[in-house]
Order: sequence, then structure tokens, then C-alpha cells
Amino acid sequence: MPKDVAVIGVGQSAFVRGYPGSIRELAFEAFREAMLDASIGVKEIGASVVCSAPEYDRQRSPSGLIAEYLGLNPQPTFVIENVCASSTSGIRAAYSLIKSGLHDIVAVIGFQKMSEISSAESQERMGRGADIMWESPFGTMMPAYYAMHARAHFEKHGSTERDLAMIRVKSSKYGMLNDKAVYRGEVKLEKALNAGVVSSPLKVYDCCANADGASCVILANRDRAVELSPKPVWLLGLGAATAPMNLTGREALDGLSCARAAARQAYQMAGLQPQDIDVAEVHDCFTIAELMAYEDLGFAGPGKGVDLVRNGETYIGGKIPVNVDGGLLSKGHPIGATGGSQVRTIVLQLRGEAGAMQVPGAEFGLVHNIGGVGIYSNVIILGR
Amino acid sequence: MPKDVAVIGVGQSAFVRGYPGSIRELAFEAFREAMLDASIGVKEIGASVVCSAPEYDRQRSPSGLIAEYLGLNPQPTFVIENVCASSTSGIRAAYSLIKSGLHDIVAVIGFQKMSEISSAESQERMGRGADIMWESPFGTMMPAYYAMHARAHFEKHGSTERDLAMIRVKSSKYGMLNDKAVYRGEVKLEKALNAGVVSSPLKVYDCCANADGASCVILANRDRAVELSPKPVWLLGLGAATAPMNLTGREALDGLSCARAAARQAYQMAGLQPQDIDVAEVHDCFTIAELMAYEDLGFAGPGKGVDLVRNGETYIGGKIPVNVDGGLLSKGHPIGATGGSQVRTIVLQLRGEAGAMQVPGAEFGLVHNIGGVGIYSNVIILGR
Amino acid sequence: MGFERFGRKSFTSQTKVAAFVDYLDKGELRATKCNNCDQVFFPPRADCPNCLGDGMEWVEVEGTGSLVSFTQVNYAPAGFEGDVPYILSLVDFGKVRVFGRMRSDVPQEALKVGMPVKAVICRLSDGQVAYEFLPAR
Amino acid sequence: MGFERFGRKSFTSQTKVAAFVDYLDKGELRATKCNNCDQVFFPPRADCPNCLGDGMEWVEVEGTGSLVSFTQVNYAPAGFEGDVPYILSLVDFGKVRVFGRMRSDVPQEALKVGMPVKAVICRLSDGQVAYEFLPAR
Ligand SMILES: [Zn+2]
Ligand SMILES: [Zn+2]
Repeated sequence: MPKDVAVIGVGQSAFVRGYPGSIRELAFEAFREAMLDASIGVKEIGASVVCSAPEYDRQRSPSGLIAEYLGLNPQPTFVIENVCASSTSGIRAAYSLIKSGLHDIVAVIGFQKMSEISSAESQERMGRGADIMWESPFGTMMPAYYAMHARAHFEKHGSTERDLAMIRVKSSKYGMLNDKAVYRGEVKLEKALNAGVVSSPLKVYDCCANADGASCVILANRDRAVELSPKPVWLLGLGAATAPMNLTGREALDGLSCARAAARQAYQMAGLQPQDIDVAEVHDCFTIAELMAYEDLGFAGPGKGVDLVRNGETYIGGKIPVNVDGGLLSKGHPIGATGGSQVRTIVLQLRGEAGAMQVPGAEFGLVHNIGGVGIYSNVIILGR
Repeated sequence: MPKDVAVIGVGQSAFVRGYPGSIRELAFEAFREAMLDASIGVKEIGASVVCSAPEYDRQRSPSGLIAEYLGLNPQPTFVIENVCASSTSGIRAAYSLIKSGLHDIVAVIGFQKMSEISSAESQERMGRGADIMWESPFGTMMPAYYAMHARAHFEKHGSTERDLAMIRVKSSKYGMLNDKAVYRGEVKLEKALNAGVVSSPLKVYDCCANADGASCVILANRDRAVELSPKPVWLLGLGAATAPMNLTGREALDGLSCARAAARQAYQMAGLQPQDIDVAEVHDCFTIAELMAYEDLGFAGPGKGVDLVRNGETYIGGKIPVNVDGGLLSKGHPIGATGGSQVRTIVLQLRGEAGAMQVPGAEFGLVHNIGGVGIYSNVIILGR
Repeated sequence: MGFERFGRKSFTSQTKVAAFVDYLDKGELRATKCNNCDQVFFPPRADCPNCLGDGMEWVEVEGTGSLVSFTQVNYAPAGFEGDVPYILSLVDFGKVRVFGRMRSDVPQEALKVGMPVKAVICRLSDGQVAYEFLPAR
Repeated sequence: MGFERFGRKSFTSQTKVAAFVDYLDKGELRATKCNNCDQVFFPPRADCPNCLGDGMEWVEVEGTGSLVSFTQVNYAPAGFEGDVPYILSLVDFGKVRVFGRMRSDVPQEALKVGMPVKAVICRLSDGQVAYEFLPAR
């Protein structure tokens, strides 16, 4: 089990509907928390990686701006972008910057502020994260793509709208416990089932809400991690894969091939199996995405994800607690910040610092972060 | 001298004023050439890194699109952005992906297509690559920032508009030899000196022209490089640094502190000195940028860059031939593709394949690639 | 140029396969086929990722496909608001899969995954041109 | 909100230091100073990178600065075409440096690196507010 690179600090801003400050101020909130968590000064940081999807705010090349505001000059910095999977790709890059010997300590900062543009504008921009020549001209948007996956899953495996609603009920239960979540309300099953249809069969509560937010994860090599951190959390396995951006290149729509490939790599690198994982954060931008993740990650066999849902096995106390911080559905999904926030949740779980959301005795945790509709996938396995 | 990662294939599209195809087709042109150069198949590529500055075209998250079009699924891919230094930052990331052991072979694809928007629009977007809160509201653009550096250099060191014009005369001489250059015309000294002022003291021929283009660099670890390539070119030294994005954070404007820091790192890693370099590609987005680079890279002492210019020492046959492929000024500057193209030039030089532009017997070469106005800097030293 | 005429709203005008739109004008839905390795591509491509070649010919997407999945979109992104609701679909024609919209007079209740579907060419009111699907009987 | 009123064309409306614009309205050019480590920042900041604190107070940028460099821009980016030519400048006030424009009636021939310069507040015709420089005598 490789213990070469560890997380030594994590931070996250509150995820909110409309952050009243600038992107630099938003990023600082997560950075401050992570730096205090790591108890280091800015001079210790060898490089920064800034993760964000462009065009939601007007700043271009935000890494320069953010590095300046955080006091991270003259250290190098760059932007990594994989839409919704940007900050786990940033963590993958940071891992290799460290493992390669180029840097000892790297800060990965993810942020997104979408609230200065309208919802239709943000949907248009998201649509242009698909194939702009051959898909966007039809008026595509994220809910529609995932809705097509949902219908394919329903048809092939007998899953239902009710199963999806039950996933949202779980998210809201834990979102209510998370004081950094954007959606703190309860969602009862009937409420979810009776909500308006966004893109059939997905309804309002099947979709995560846009949020503004930032996350920060500080990584260090073995020596510095042991020296600096009383509770380093190790990156034991990393997997990354892609699928064709255009849906026409996909073999099937009832799962995400990129997630299966990334999971395989991560388990192999860590020397672990799905049943070894004690707590997971999966990319539930839509309820169907969480259901597919159960199967793609091997927590359930193909088509058997519904059994976990129906038996409550993904709650705390179940076989494999998933998204017990509220997930993207309730905690919120500020695109570039999401992966870092998922990693933060797992780090707190493995340190035993997750408070009311704690999975007792969690030893191994997994993060599953998807970019676009199954275009990019990162799976990261962490351990104490 | 570390020989851990080598370039095994390079490719570049023609740099042109208005590429008549899509970004995916443009990227393919560079990729095809690099793949044929490396003599490998797409399955050998373990990951790709796509480098481009956003908002010049409408595709968001182009790495997914480009990876699909190049046949690079299911391998991972992500976008790296550092505006004009994007593709050397991509090469730095690829180096560490390989050195860390995550991948054996990585393709770095840089591209930019700016010709579907107007020049004023592209200037506006470039302006938003500076501090959008505190600089852009004044109507900033790239020539203005570099013009302020030029004036500071003139005042402090006695350099002149004529020195800058002489740099452009050199570029055009070599651009005429480069059949992939966007500007193939000759620029005589009087023509450069009498051209219209863009942003005083910089005139039309002091500025590189926007171009569309793509580049591709394929990197491999030691074992694969030795196995696959008859002439591997090694990444001997890598340096990267930043300076505050906002000019108010800069100590002085007569040079770029980030370039000096990056150069120091690269020389140290390679165990070489400025005088060991046989041929260099420097980031001459403006003539003044080349002049400052001579000093920042140690080819001349502080303020002494003009001596190299006036004595013709940066021509082939001089002390240190610089930008003998025409540079950004004549070869062209398709933002995301530029660093990869610079590396390609040096690789061809070190292999002895640079044709009419060959520096005889070149053993060590250097690439200096700047993002924004001295915000980001990458310096890469390569050797046979 | 030319590709700006594709679909409700095209986001780019330039591609080496802009002839696709000319074929739509003639009432034909075309894919490309690599001269070298015979693979057929939809969306059409100018370059082959298998053999790195760029010798392509245009071949028609014919016959009846199978409906892989579909969704009715009730909220549209900027620029498409006037079209809602509309049904996005993926159809498998054997050699290629094609993504597009169902014809606007087809209700989603009439659709079923796996049903036979054909593609027809349509001209939008503003001169834009596209293809759309409808159930084949 | 409020920051959209800064300069010829602002690109963002929200910042914790939007009070900067209110001070401009009152004719004052202000920087921020960290309560904890006393460093003065221009552009003003809400957060201190030295001590990670967010206790800031507003302090005036006073007196005469030294012209670090300048350029006259003859071609403008989109949205600024009506202003050309204009002169961009960097001025060193000792504790802080300030980036901005020279007043439009100052010809570049009157400028010299190192000369004394002061900042004044200006109101643009459309209600936007900014600061600008002019030679101090
Ligand atoms: Zn072929
Ligand atoms: Zn302080």
C-alpha cells in the first residue's frame, strides 16, 4: 500500500446560493481553513494548482490571480480544468508533482462562482462542455444527458423514479447535518416524487443546485507529511479515465465506462477491493449518477444498485455509507470546488473529525468525481 | 544530468491567420505529425494533456473533445491553462505524470483558434487574462503592459526603439525560412521603425500577430524513450515561477522576475550555465520581451541585452542563437500551442533536423515561455 | 464556413466537414468513411484516429435505427427557450449512433427504448437546417 | 454589489471591498491595511496573505507618487474603443503602487518616468466612477 503522498490540510468555504464576494475572496476562505488545518505558512507551499471551469465568471487565467491573492508568488501555479472533475484532476497533478520530486508541498484550490450569470446562461455554458458541433446545437444541457442515462438504466435494470427519489431523501438527511451545505432542508419521498419534471424522468429534486463555493486540499510528500501532520491521510490509489465526449461514442448509457476504468485502477494501486471501503463520496450531480456509481465502483453488481437503495445500505450504519455529507445534491456543486470538497469530507472521516456525519472507525475512504456526463472520471482511495 | 524523461515525437500545424477548420481538426494536424514522428500508435499513449486558453473559441472543456477526436479514450486527459505558457506548463505536468510512475508516455497537445472572433474581442479576452477587478476596467491589453516594460527598460538601461526593431529584423529573417510561419515577409529596419504605434513605444512590428495553430509533444520515460526513439531528446532541467498578476505587485518593470527564478531552477536541475546553451527559443510576443529574456536568462548581464542585439550575437553563428525559427513575432503565437512549438524547434535543432535554420552541432537548447505579462514563466532545458 | 447553418444554433462556423450541411440541404444525412480502414464515423470526421489518415468519403446514414434513449427537456439553455419542450434522443443505426431531436409533433408517450426510428431532414424557420427523428412504422 | 460602477467598464459586481467605490464617491482613494500586521494593500484586499486574517481597515492613498512607467494606447479592446488614445500608468506611492489612467488632457509628451504624480477622483459621463493621475507641480 503506497504511502508516498498525504493530505495534510483541508478547507472549504460554505457552499451558498450567491456568494457576495469576488472569486479571490471566495478562494481565500477555503485556503485559510486548509492552512490553519495544516498549520503551515505560505512559504512552505511549493506550488499551487487552481481548478475551475471557465466562463462562469469573467476572470480568465484565474490561477495567476488566485496565487497572487493567496500570497503564493513566486511559486508556480496553473489551472487544471475537467469541468466538474477539475479539482480531483488537480489533486492527481499535485500528486505527481510531488511524487516526481519537483515539489514537496502543493496546494490544490478549487472554486466556482456562478451566481453573477442567469441559470439559462449557466446551462448554456454547461451545454458547451459537451460537443459544441454535434450536440449543443440541439439545446443540450446536463440534466438531459443524465436523464437519458436514467431512462436507459430503468429500461435495462428495472430501477424506478422512486429509487432515485430515495437517494435524494438520503442526501437531504445528511445535508441537514452539514452546516456548509447549500440545501439544508429535508426532502421527503413524496415531495421528491411530486416535483416538477426538469428533463424526463429527472425531476427537480433529482438535480443538484448550482452553488458558489471553494475548496482547498494541501498535499505533502512522505517526509513532510510525517513531520507536519499528526494525522496524515494517504493517497493510496488513484485512477483516471475518459469516455468519448459525444454520446454517440458510448457503448451503453446505463453506467459510466470511465468510472469503471478509473475505479479498477484505483483499487489495484491501493491493493483494496470495493468491500474494503468504509465510506465513499460519489459524484451525485443527479440522483441517477449516484445509482450508477454504486455499480461502477463495485459496491453493487451491474443493475443491483437499487438493492443498496431499497435496503438503506448507503446510510451510516449500512454496508457502505455514501455521501453522508449531503453530496452534490444537498451540500451543493460548485463545479471546480466539488472534488476537493469530496476529498475534504473523506479526510475528516478518516481522521474521525466528521462530527454528526461520522462513520465510526472509518479506515479507508473513496472519492468518485465525474466531469461532464461521464467524460472524465477520477477515483481516489484514501487511508489513514 | 537527469535523463528520466525524453521527447520522442514532435508535431506542429502550419501557423496561419485563419484556420479554415475546427479546433479538433487543427489539433489533429499537430498530433498526426507527432505520432508519425514517434512511430507509435494511439494505444501507446497513457494520457494526454490539452493546453489552450479559453474563450477564443466556443468549446468548453476541450480536453474531452480533443481526446475523443484523436482516439485517446479511455486514457485520462485534462486541460492545463497558463494563457501563453499553457503548453510548457502542460509539459511540466506531463513530465511529473511520467516521473511519478503514473504513466509511461504522455502526449501534450496545444492549440488555439482565435480567428472566429474579431481582433478587438480577442484583445478584450486577453485583457481579462490580467486582473479583471483592478486593471481591466482601464482598458488594458497585452501590448500596453509590455509597452510599460519597454519604457522602463529604455529609461533604466538606455535601450532604444531601434534595438527593438533590430530584434524584429532578425525574427523576420528566420521566419522567411520557416514554412510553418504565419509571417513569411521580410521586415527591414526602416519599415519596423516607421510603422504605426500600437501602444507607445511599441509599434506594429514590435508585436506578434495572432495566429491559429496547434503543437504536439510526446514524452516518454527513460525505458520507453530508449526503446522507441533513435534520437530521444531529454528534459534536463525544468523551472517554473510566477509574479503577481497585477503590475502593482512587481518590484520593477525592466525585466521579468518569474523568468529569472524559473531560469535559476532549470539551470540548477540541469547542472548547466547560460553559456552552455547552444540555441534558445524565447517568448518574444513583443520585441521587448525578447530583449528582457536575454537578461533574465543570463545570456547577458542586467541591462546588457542590447549588446547582443547590436553585435548580432543572437543570429546563427553568434554567441547564442535565439528564435532562429522566426519566434512568436514571425512564426506566430497561437497562445496554447506556442510552448509546444518552441519545444519542437529545440528538439529538431538537437536532432540536427532543423534544415536551413540549423545551429550547427547544437547540444543543449533552452525554451523560455511566458504566460500573460510576466505572470507565469516556464524554462525548460533540453539535451541530446 | 457553412457550419453555422447547422441546428437551432450553431456555435462554430468552420470545419473541414462543412459539406455535411450541403448534404442536409439535399435531404441527405451523411457520415464519413475512412478510405483506408473502412470505418464509418458519425459525427462525420475529417481525420481517422485509427490510421491517422485523412482520406474520407461521404456515405449515407440509411435505414431504420433503434432508439437507445430519450428525454423530454422542459427547461432550455440560453438561445433555445422558444423550443421547449423538446425531446433529445440517441439512435443506433448499427454502424453509427446518431444524437438529435425527435420531431416536435411526436409525444414522449409514443416513445419506447428499442423502438424503430428513422431520421429525416428538416429546415428550421430561420433557414437553419438539421435532421430529426420520428418513429418508423 | 456596487463594484460594477468602477472604471470605464467593470467585469464583476461583487467584492468584499466594494466600499472602495463608496470612498471614490466621496472623493477619496483608499487602500486597506491589515489590523494585525499593519501592511497596506493596493489594490485593497479583504484578506491578508501574511497572517491569514481578515481584519482590515480603510486608509487613504495620499500625497504624491512617482511615475514608474506609462504607455499611450492607440487601439482599444472591445468596450473601450471610444476612449482611445489613453495613457495607462503605474505610480509608486511608497507604501503602495497604483495602476490607472492619466487624465485625458495630459499629453504623453508631458510625461517622464520618475516624475511626481498625484491621483484624483473622476466621475465618468455614465455615472461610473474612477481615479486618474496627473502630474503634480
Ligand atoms: Zn482509417
Ligand atoms: Zn496581516
